[in-house]
Amino acid sequence: MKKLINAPDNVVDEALAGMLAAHPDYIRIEEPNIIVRKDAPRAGKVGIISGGGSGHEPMHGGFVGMGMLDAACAGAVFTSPVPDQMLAATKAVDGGAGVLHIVKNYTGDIMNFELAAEMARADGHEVSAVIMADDVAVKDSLYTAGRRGVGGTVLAEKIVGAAAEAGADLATVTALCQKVQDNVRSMGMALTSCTVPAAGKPTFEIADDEMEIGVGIHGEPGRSRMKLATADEITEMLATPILEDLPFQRGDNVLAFVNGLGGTPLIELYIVYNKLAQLCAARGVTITRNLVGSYITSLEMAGCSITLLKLDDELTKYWDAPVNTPALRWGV
Amino acid sequence: MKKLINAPDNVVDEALAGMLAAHPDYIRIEEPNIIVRKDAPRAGKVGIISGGGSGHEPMHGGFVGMGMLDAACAGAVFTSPVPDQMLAATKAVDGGAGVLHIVKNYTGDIMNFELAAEMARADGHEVSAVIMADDVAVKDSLYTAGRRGVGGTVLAEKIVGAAAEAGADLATVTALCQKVQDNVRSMGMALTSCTVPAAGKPTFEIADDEMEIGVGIHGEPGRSRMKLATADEITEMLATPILEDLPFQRGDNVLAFVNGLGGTPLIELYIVYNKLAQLCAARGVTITRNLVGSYITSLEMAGCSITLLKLDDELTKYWDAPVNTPALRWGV
Amino acid sequence: MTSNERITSDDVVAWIQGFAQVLRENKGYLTELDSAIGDADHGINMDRGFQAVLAKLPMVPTGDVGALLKSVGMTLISTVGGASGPLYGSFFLQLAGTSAGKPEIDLAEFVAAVDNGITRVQGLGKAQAGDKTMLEALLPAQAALHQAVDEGASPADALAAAAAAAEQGMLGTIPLVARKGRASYLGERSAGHQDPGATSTHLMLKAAADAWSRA
Amino acid sequence: MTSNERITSDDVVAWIQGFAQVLRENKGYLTELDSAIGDADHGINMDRGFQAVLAKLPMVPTGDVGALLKSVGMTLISTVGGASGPLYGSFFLQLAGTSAGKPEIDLAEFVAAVDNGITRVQGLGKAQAGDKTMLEALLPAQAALHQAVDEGASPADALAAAAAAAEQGMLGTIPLVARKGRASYLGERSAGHQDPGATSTHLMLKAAADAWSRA
Ligand SMILES: Nc1ncnc2c1ncn2[C@@H]1O[C@H](COP(=O)(O)OP(=O)(O)O)[C@@H](O)[C@H]1O
Ligand SMILES: Nc1ncnc2c1ncn2[C@@H]1O[C@H](COP(=O)(O)OP(=O)(O)O)[C@@H](O)[C@H]1O
Ligand SMILES: [Mg+2]
Ligand SMILES: [Mg+2]
Ligand SMILES: [Mg+2]
Ligand SMILES: [Mg+2]
Repeated sequence: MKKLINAPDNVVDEALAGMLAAHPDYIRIEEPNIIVRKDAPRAGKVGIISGGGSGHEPMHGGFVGMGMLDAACAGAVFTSPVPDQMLAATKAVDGGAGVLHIVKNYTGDIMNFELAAEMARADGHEVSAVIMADDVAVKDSLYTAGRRGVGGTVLAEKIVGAAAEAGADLATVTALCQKVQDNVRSMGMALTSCTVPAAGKPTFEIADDEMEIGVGIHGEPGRSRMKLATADEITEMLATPILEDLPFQRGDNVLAFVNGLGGTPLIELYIVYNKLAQLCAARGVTITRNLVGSYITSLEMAGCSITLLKLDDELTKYWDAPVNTPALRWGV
Repeated sequence: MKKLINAPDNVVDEALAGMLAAHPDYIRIEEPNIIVRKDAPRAGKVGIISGGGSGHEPMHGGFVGMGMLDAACAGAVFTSPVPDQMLAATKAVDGGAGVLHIVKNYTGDIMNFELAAEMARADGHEVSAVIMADDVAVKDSLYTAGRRGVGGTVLAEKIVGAAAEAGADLATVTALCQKVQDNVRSMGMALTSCTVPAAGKPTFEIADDEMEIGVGIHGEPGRSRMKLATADEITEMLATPILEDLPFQRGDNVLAFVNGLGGTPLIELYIVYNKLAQLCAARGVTITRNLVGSYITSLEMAGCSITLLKLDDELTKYWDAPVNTPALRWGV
Repeated sequence: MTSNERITSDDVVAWIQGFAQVLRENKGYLTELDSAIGDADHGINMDRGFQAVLAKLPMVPTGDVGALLKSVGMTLISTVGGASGPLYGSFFLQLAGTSAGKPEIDLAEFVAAVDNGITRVQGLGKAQAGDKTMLEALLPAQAALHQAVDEGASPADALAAAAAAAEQGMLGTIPLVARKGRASYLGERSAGHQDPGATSTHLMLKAAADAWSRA
Repeated sequence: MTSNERITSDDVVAWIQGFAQVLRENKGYLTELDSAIGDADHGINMDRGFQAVLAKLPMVPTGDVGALLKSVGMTLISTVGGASGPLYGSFFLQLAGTSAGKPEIDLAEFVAAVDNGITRVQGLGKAQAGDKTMLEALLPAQAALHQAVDEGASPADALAAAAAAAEQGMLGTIPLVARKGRASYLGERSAGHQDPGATSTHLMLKAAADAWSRA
């Protein structure tokens, strides 16, 4: 295991300490491992919180700030946070207008957020939750855990955060978050595995000439193990299921998000984006907004994910709205 | 070689096409592979151009925009651009106030920029050049090629770009760039090698329990090959030579820049930053500004670099000034 | 132990300490199982949780079975995270259920509490038999426990039977296709692997059998 | 060829084509040498440049040695980049020097042009003998060429002698510690490796010797 770490058990705590040292103007850190917007709670503003296992940086902690999250709960690496964290975060950010929990659809996250919401409501907080489940690599079904929450979560946090900043009430931001979920689809692929520090060895074995299509952000195996292909072929393997799932149709405006999984450099992401733009154009789908970079990662995994969000004026307006966080910043 | 690419020979062209597709509001691309600020030339503004081999993204192309670079010349991977590019870039951005060439200290870059400057002057352009050479891993000497230009270049481009935006003349921005060079020091380390696409195999072999201290951004071997150490030990191995070289002294205010080399995720960079902040504090050196992320990379190399810039009011003012580029954005 | 023997708070402590010990030893094994069809952290999660449980033990009022089990449940919920945290945590909270303040309980009371624990696990996780989860181990164990009670077995023998049944259920997860939890993302590809949670559940019951037979 | 034979534009074309061919074949080898003490691109750079040179050849006026060599130099400067681009490019521009418009030149003229080329390489790169650069191959070759002229050797024999001298110089770079170019960053660690640029320079001279001996 080759990582810039000290001890596997200290990775999350030290990374949070480093985040605080680097961004004291944006955030404060409270026990147990929650990253809170410096000026939270803001009276009358709906609080937006999210969280999940660590190892996906900058998500979620890097998105805490003006126009995005009020707090993020950092679990152990790849393990959902515990209810105490979401409860503490909810209390820390409730400005009297209630709190929205943005939850990625993983059994652990769902159950821990649910327990936290129960406790928070018992303490008199108004809490709503939206489950993000945008990974088309997973066949959806009522009888299974359903799709994983992946790249769409980043877009939801930005858009919902902007609405809350603008003064929307809890019901409105909750509906808006659901609207993002209903209009966003993603899929990822891996060239290499990631290594959970505490595990000490790669989560999965993969040959030098193989890739994993449909991989999850925790290194969960995906749809299929294949021989390595070109960037154009890979982009098509990811984009086609995404485009056909919603489906995205001729005339649609979309936000295209090409994401690196942690070990893939920007130069490769631009090559993927180049092909994605061609594929969308060929289908008459217009990319009116885009994001290219590593925003939801899987430790040091090499690979990428593609996320498409169907835009309308409302979603576009909130995407464009000012955001000022350690990882996303514009309009300020 | 595991990369998201199509053909080694197309990497740079396709990445530039992707950059243009993603950022048409910031840049335009002109032959031969130069990234030009959308609204260049700006009458009366000193033009700031840089360039170098590709494979260091977002540097330099991602820094083209308001408050930073007017143009960037993208060479083949790890190979300095050719004079035709710097000549074309100089012509494209000269608003009548002259053009500054920010050159990283590599024999090839120096000679190609020099030839370009000769040609540009012959065409009547006023051109000055500053050589960035901030890598303390290289022992400096009159009889050698001298130190490599690394992380300090990113800071110089931001600061000088802000001064030019504010209307400073060529002599002033040139002196300012030299001032940054005189006050900045860097050093990097690698956990893994990078692979030049056209070469097809790793630039250097390194065992699973080894690291390279003092590595160059082209995978040039560094000061020493050592057994893998902890993040804290590594941070100290990089920070100490940097702090003692300038030297940075008790009472100094510094900008601390922890940079990822392409294959290292943000969570690890924050762990390094955490230790760096402690080391600076212990020496009475105050970090008043910081930057944490992957801004000057070496393809997919895993590792990091640390850069410290001694700040005064002038440098701080220009660092804080608005910047609006694909890779660095604030104050707008 | 004989059929009319009771389960004392010391028995419960011995069980918890034994289980924590077994989890330490099987941390890598459980994580490896999880890396095949999950995200390689089950052993890490369970070990983290039970180390925290051990740390809390000294602070728990002695001679109170309910307080003991409640502390275990609360600690797991607060320290494990993931899917197993709420599931194991709530399971132990239910075990604590009716035994608050009691220095000891009999097997029937224990089994009734286990019933509540399993009901809670199903309520939280919405999983059913055949979904390839810890329930594959819990449900057969539940049946074995009821049979043991009917037959008037001792707590030690009852738990030995439950552990044996859980082990069969655990092995039975191998051919199953997961429909709940992370493993469900694999669809067909989840078949051929043993479920980590069912495995830790078997270890939990075996730890009780071992601890109580020594008593 | 004999001492009074001349170097025609066809000879130069044969040389350039031969060198391009050799670079193709040695692309990997030169890049490997560069990966040991540089940045693993020398073979790639030189090959890219000379493929561009070949592409331009048809557009060059025939029967004009100067135009030919100037086109080579310009093309290298415009396509190679790195350290070798300006160095090889300027070297060929200097070779073109006095032969503009000439259908052929004699060995003395050629050697005088080589002198100018080497002077330019030194001017641009500020390197000296012993710095472990292409000059380690160029300087001995230069001496050999002058001796050949004095002895009235034919161009083919002169270049064969120059190539042999360059090869010795190339091998002589192995123990040297680099003081210029990327390799200089290695300090002591650059010793024990053969300099890529000196190697390509030897190949360049050998290509001329081979081409002209066939004439
Ligand atoms: N819905 C569920 N109902 C019951 N048990 C479940 C459910 N989902 C997962 N599990 C159990 O949890 C185990 C995984 O636990 P763990 O790896 O610690 O959590 P996570 O999957 O969040 O990483 C699985 O092996 C399975 O036995
Ligand atoms: N200052 C210099 N003077 C002469 N030759 C040099 C100088 N610097 C480098 N070289 C030659 O250039 C070669 C490297 O060329 P190349 O790898 O193509 O360029 P780069 O080093 O920019 O990647 C070295 O092996 C050396 O022979
Ligand atoms: Mg987990
Ligand atoms: Mg190079
Ligand atoms: Mg797991
Ligand atoms: Mg080189």
